[in-house]
Amino acid sequence: MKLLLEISLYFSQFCVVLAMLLCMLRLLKGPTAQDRVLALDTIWMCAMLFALLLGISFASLVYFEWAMLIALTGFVSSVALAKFLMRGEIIE
Amino acid sequence: MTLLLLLLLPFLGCVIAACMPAYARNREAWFAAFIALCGLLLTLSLYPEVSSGIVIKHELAWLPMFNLNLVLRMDGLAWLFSVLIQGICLLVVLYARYYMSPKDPVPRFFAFLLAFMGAMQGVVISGNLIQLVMFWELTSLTSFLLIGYWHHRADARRGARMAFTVTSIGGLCLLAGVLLLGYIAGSYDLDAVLASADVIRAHQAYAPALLLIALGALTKSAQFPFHFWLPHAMAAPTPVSAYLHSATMVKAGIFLLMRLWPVLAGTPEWTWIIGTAGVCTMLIGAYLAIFQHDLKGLLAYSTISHLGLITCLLGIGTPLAMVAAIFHTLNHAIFKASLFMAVGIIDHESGTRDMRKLSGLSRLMPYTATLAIVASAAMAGVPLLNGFLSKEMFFAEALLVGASTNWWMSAAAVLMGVFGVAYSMRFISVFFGARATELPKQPHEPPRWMRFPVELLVLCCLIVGVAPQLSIGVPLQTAAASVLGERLPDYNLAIWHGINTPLIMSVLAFALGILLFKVLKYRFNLLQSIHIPVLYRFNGKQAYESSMLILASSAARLERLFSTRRLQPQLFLLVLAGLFASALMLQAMPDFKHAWSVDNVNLPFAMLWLVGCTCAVCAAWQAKYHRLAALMLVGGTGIVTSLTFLWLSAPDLALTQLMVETVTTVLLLLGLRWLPSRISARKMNLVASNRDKLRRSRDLVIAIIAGSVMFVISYFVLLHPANFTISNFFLDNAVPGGGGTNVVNVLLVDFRNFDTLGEITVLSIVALTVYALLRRFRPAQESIGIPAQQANQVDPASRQTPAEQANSGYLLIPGIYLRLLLPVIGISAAYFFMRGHNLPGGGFIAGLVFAVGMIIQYMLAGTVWIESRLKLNPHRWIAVGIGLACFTGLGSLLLGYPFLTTHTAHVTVPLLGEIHLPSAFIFDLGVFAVVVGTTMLILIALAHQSVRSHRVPGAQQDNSTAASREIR
Amino acid sequence: MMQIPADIPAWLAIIVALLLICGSLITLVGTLGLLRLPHFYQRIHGPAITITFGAGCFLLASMLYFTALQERPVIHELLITAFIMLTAPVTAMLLMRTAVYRDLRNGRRIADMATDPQPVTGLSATAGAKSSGLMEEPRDRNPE
Amino acid sequence: MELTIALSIGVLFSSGIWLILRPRSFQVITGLLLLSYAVNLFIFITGRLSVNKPPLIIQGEAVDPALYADPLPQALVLTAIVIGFATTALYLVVLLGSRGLTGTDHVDGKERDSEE
Amino acid sequence: MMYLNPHLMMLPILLPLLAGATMVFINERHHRLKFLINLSSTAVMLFTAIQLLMQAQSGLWPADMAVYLAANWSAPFGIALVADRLAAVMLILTATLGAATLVFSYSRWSKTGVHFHTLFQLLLMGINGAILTADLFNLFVFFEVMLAASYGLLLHGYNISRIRAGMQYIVVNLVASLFFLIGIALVYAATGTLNFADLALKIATLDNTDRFILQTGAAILAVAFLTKSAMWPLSFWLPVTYSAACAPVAAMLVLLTKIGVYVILRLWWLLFSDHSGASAGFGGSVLLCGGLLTLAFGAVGLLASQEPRRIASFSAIISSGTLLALIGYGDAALLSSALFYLISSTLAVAAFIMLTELTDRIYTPAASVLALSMEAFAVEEDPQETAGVVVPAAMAFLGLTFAACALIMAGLPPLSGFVAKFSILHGLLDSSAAHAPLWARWLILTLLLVAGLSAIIALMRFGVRTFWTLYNSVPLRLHPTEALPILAILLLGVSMVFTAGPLFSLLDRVSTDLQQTPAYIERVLQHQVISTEEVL
Amino acid sequence: MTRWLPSPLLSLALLLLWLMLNQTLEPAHLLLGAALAIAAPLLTAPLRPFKARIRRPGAVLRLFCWSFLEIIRSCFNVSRIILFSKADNLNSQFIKIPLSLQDPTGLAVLSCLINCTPGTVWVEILQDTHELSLHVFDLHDENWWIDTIKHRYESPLMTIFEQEVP
Ligand code: NA
Ligand code: NA
Repeated sequence: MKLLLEISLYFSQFCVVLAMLLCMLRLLKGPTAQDRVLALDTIWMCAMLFALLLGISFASLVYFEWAMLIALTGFVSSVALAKFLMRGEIIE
Repeated sequence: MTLLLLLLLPFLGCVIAACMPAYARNREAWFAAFIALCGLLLTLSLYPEVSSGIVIKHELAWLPMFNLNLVLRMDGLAWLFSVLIQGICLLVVLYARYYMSPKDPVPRFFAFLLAFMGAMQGVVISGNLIQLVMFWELTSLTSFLLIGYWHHRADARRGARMAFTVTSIGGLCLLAGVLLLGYIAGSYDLDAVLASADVIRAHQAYAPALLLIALGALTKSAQFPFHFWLPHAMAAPTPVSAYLHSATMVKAGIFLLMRLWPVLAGTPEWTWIIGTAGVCTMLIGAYLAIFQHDLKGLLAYSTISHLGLITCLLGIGTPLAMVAAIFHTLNHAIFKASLFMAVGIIDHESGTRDMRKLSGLSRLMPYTATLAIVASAAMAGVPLLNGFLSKEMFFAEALLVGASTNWWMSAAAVLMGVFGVAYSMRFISVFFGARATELPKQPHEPPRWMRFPVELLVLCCLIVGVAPQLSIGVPLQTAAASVLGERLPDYNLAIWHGINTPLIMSVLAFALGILLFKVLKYRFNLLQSIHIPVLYRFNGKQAYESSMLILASSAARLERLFSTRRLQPQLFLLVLAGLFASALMLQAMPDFKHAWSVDNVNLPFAMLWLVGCTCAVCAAWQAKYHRLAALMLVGGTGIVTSLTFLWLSAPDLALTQLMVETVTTVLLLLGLRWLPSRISARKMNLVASNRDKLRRSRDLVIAIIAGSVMFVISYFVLLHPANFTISNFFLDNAVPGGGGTNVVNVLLVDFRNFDTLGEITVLSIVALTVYALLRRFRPAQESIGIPAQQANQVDPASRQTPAEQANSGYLLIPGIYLRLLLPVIGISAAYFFMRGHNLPGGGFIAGLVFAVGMIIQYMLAGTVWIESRLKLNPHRWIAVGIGLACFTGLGSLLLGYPFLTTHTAHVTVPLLGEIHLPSAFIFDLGVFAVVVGTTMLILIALAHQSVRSHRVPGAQQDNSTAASREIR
Repeated sequence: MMQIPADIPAWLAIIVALLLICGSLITLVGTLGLLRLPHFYQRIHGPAITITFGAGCFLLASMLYFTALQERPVIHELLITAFIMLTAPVTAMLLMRTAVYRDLRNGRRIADMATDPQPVTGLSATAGAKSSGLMEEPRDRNPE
Repeated sequence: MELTIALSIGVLFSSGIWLILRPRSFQVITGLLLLSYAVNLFIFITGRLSVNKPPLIIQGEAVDPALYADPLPQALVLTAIVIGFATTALYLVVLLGSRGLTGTDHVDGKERDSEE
Repeated sequence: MMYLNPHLMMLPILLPLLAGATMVFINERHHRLKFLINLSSTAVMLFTAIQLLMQAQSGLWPADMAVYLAANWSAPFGIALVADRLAAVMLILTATLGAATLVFSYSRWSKTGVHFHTLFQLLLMGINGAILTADLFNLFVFFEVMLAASYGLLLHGYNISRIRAGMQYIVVNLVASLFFLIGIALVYAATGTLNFADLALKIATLDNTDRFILQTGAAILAVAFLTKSAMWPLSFWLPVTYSAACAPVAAMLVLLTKIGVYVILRLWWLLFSDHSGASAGFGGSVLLCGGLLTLAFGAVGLLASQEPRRIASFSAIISSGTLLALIGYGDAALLSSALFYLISSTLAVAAFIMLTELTDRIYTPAASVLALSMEAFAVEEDPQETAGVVVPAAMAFLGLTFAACALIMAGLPPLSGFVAKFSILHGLLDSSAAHAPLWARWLILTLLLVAGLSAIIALMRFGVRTFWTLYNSVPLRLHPTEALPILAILLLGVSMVFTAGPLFSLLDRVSTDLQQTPAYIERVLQHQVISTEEVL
Repeated sequence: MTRWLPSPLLSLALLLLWLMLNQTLEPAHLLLGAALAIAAPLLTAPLRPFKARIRRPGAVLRLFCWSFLEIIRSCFNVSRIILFSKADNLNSQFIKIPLSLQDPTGLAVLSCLINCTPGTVWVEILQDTHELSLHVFDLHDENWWIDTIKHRYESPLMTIFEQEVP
């Protein structure tokens, strides 16, 4: 059973990192700036998921806060980027 | 003691003189004369001792570790020079009283003159070679000031600069030479050096030392080829010339050669260097003197010539030549001083020194004319005058050297005599002939006391010329004895030695000299000719300026070649230096064979870094034209880095990096608003030049090498197992000593809290600097207007204020979330703060989280609305934070512990149980406050620029253009 | 590399494994959508499943796993859910609006709006008038 | 992991060095950001790599250093991150000021004749 | 002598920090109050530094040095600070120069922007910390404090040239700081410690691999320090920066360069002394050659300099080069001379920079061009005017102080510059046991003399053009607070001549201290923390 | 009461947040959490101009349950489309839905639900007409969407956040 969980964790890690890789490709390709913002935002989300996976892998709660902090403040840079694109400045 | 007084008196006088009122000509003069007189009397008072052969010494401890004490030492030679220095100074001061215009601000003049006298005095009574060099340089400096006294005149400035440049180069050489001499002799003390004469001459460093000292002496004494500065020094007021070029400045070099004569002379090197320089100088000087039109110029070249003569005598190296040299030094001082003063009188009274204009002056100023003629006769070496005697001695010595093979020495001596007679004739010719009519002033006799010094000096010429033994015999002998010691030869200072070869040479010189003058005058129109035959090409003035200019410009070229004012090459060099430093690592390459195995690779981790690295590389590629894309790509690398920290057991780092990522993104976006867009080279149809391509490929190569080096070092370090580190201590003591289980946090707030204190200081400094800078920020012209996005009417928000957008516009709905988020983030910040000591978190992270929460509010509703409702005052946060951290640290002082020692208070509260309150907690609170304060201050200060620039009246007009620049 | 307790109950392992595999596959699909879909307006829907379903699966897995492991209710993962619910909509909303107005400002016709005679926003009439032809992917070369 | 992280540090360093040698101030600031990542990671790895060994002491047990990652480099990196952030902010503002006053975003504050 | 409070050592770091923080609260309107706080803090700093020196001299301290364990953790675990004679001398120099530049800034610069006083105090804090600390990473932190404050101060009085210079200065220093960090990391990787004494102890026993890692780290650290101390070819930021900064700040920047030299001096003598086994003398030849190249570069640059600030810059480069060459030369007997030179040249260049601010008021670019061309073509003016020109007192003062600065900078007698140069030359000739080759001795000697010559030429050219050629029609205004600090510094330069004897014996002790590596190690590592029993 | 506890619901949520963060029910944390939960809304009140009133907790629960199912369903729909549909067959559309809900908080919850449902993204509310502009990933029937939004989401929200149901 341990093995099953390990394999599934490894598979999940692989998938999530692969997802990040795909996002990165979108980040590179663009073509519009909003695409890039979206891609970056998704990379952050994937990173959050990855932290959760790490937590399960190591059976440790230490990784949780990091994921939580992304959930709480990860959107700030995306919103800032979006606002910059929309309004030309982020704090008016 | 007398010696010290003798030395200090002039400097004291200098200070007092400088403080006198600007036009107190009389008071100044009398005061300076008083000082000089005191000096003279002091010197004379030492005569009994000195004449009995005693060397008076006075020693003051200064730098015993370098064998360097101040030694004042008066012997016969020094005494003779002292008398000259003080005596002629007295006369010059007297003369200057009349010479200087009432409009001249004389305090400066007399102060400099006295200082110069002091320096000169210092040179002659120095009993230590280093000390001698010090005074030597001081004479250069003070003479520079004296020559440049009329500094509003270009020629005075140039003369001063030339003199100073040449003599200070010589001074540096002298310093080097003296150091060598001291090195050989083991002491700089003059007596010690003189005592080890044989050792010195035998030493291998003798030749360089001699050369260096000779350079010093020859430059100072204006010897060929360094003679060119002296004529230009004539731009000084005449009293200065009279003083500097008769008895003092130029004689310093002579003095030095005499002083070191026992040590350095007597070798072929000495004869060659000194003798050759002397011969050349005396001939060239005398030759050039003939063709001068300026009276002072003539005297200047004649001075050069006579100095050459003395140098030549010293170069000959026989004891008798030494006596002759001393004697001629004295004689030259006397007649040359009087001649300069006479010329000064002529200049002063007639308004010109140009011999082409002056003639027949003897009828207008007969008395002065007589004096001048007598003095110039002394200069020419007419019998019964002092010049004759020393010249005869010179001829005799020249014969001695040139007796058998080196006949050229005798020939040179005669030739010099010929020229000397010729220029003396030329000099006195101004007194004869028709009365000049077109003079600036009508010449007449000068005031009685202005003439007095000349009279006195001419009288001396006569007395010495007529009764040499009686008048000067003993002092001369004392002086010579102090140099020569036991080698003092027998000599006879008689006027008449019978008809011998020197006399014949003299007669020959006279005859030929007069002939030469006549020929030149009547055949070659000497009196009006502009060009100097043969040597006319050499223009010292232009040569000096040109060489200075070439020196400066070639230095500038060199400097440009070996430096840069641009940043990129500097960074390139810096990286290169780093690479060179890292190259050391290559000596210790471990074998990487086992290291390349694949089981070392964790696939998700590798893929993660594939993302991170690709983002980094693409950011590097995009940063020029696609700043926003680059910024986002860097963000990709950042999140990967943060995740790596998390993965590799550094949760605190991961959290901090994460928050810093967010804040940095916001920061850069705030900045990007003020960076106008770049139009790519392709769009502008620009093609990169080959040079650019070359540079890019060079940079690329360097970057790749640097990266590879970094890779190798990193891998090396990783494969090399760590030995014992101090970290085990931290792990062991974190709980018992630091009271926290999060060792990283305990390190930050306890073990190494001093670092943290410095770190928050850096943060504060940066924030304050940013604030200060942004107060005076002027944005780029293109970005002053409101952004194109806001100017475009398509968006209904363009007609709303930020507050309207947030409270009723498109941000209304997001705003509901974002506003709800503020207390949530606040609670989270508190959470991260509270747990920091035991679990990942702490003041830094909490501060950043809180700041991000605030930033969201600013982004939502704009600065104006937020600040109308909440005054955050980040300055206070910063100051309070630093204060908290400091006072926590100071608290431990009260308990007797070192600064920043942490303590834990254990409080038992009824309901809650035992609560641990470590003082590190308050310290961390300070950190929190500083982080919040700095982050907010930086971001808000940047954000405020938008508000400020919108107030700019011209901004609205710019809308049309702004709209046309709308982004694609 | 991993530190799973050896005595982990089978039911837990199976449920957690299933949730993880499901979540990670959904995550992958979401990002695949982000990469593959042709237009921004479609691409924005891809990550949505990652954020909602992918994250949901992972969080549930985590909750179950730790609750079982620590033998106490571990539910703080709910916080992440709450925060995501609070923040993800903001990102989506603002990004969408950004995209729409950037396209409108650039006079670009939005293909999806073509069937709709009314412009999306009240003020986009000008944009609609200008619009003609097919929507093309703008080359976003110079976004700042 | 060692190989990966070492390679990554190399790549980040390369990118950063390339960027700081560029003439545009924004390129330089990007380069500085990348360089800080590289350097922070480098400091971090001097404590060598360890997975799931965060330096959080488990109380009540004897401290076995082998169970914990080296905390000192972590503390150093934390300081370095914060200082790096501060200096980035400062440089950004100077960059903006330079762009405003000199009218160019060239790092020298003036365009060169043949420039990229 | 009274027993001194052991916490006195913290005062030079804490006091400026607190003063700086306090002044953040005070509005810029109360400029005079801020100035007073700043000045009193600096004065107390000076007093403390003197006290520290007297303590070190008194023999009350074991091994004549005081060790302070911040946060009460013993070395090498906590951060140790060490005050010995060298540190005390540097602290005195810092406080003196700080006080002088502060007073100088009173009439103009401290009022022009915001937070000048805070940044100034924090700059002093950074310098003092860098001087006192005995921990490598703490040194980095204090360097950053110092540099961050210097960035702020350099940009004080925001104008185009300052911002250009700031770009250069900041980027170069940021990159150098990154090298600093890499170096620290490597040193830690090799030795597992950061404390100077512990490093010196471990270095002798390192195995070969660790030794190479350590030496690489040290070399990379050296790149950072040498950038800060302006060794050629890492020194090009210096003229640009010195030319742009406002005078009081530029004067402090001169000191900053010397802090780089100080760190090299201390670390090099500690880590690579004869006690460090196979690493002994590591990198000495690089320092020597670099120093010589710097010296030559400085001399050339000085000859090429027309503007006063560039003259000051290249003088500073020359003095850095001299010091680096002397450190690399490796003769301990020369250290006292080097330190004397350091003090003398720092003071003189700083005074000269302040002076340039005043001469700028009489020195107009147009007039200087005219003077230049007149010189170049040896134009003959009609020299009929034979009366002198009255020099106003202010001008006379400037001329006099300029002359004094020039004498010290060029190493001409009778001021301290000559004593310094003489002692170096003497030491070079005298040095017998030096590791360095013979050519180095003669090359340093020659280059020193050549550098002196180029200083003479450049300074004379500048002086003549400034004081003898041009007059402003408006009378020159000279604020007493501008004149006094310059005068005070120069009087120090004068008094250094008279007190050269005692000063050299002090500096000899300093150089002896530097060679006592085992004593240093023992003193630092054996220093006990304060235990609870002791306090109770 | 209102002075010290202006928004009790928020305070309660914050207390809950605190306890969940710390994963504890210790009295010390309860006390500290309560203090923070009271302080935070007070301190941030100036920046939160809108106050929400929730009237029908039962309706809230129902709404969320329904949305949850809708989210799951949409999730699989979107996945299926991404994986198996050709992009050309997609009918991505902007649609407009007239809204009667006025309360900002209600609208916010609506936007949350819509955005959390894969396949739909909220664009904005057109101010002139108070219409919701919505982007649908794969539109089959516009009216179905209008109907669903109006009835399934809007009306429960109006009962929760607004006084009278139209
Ligand atoms: Na922490
Ligand atoms: Na959605």
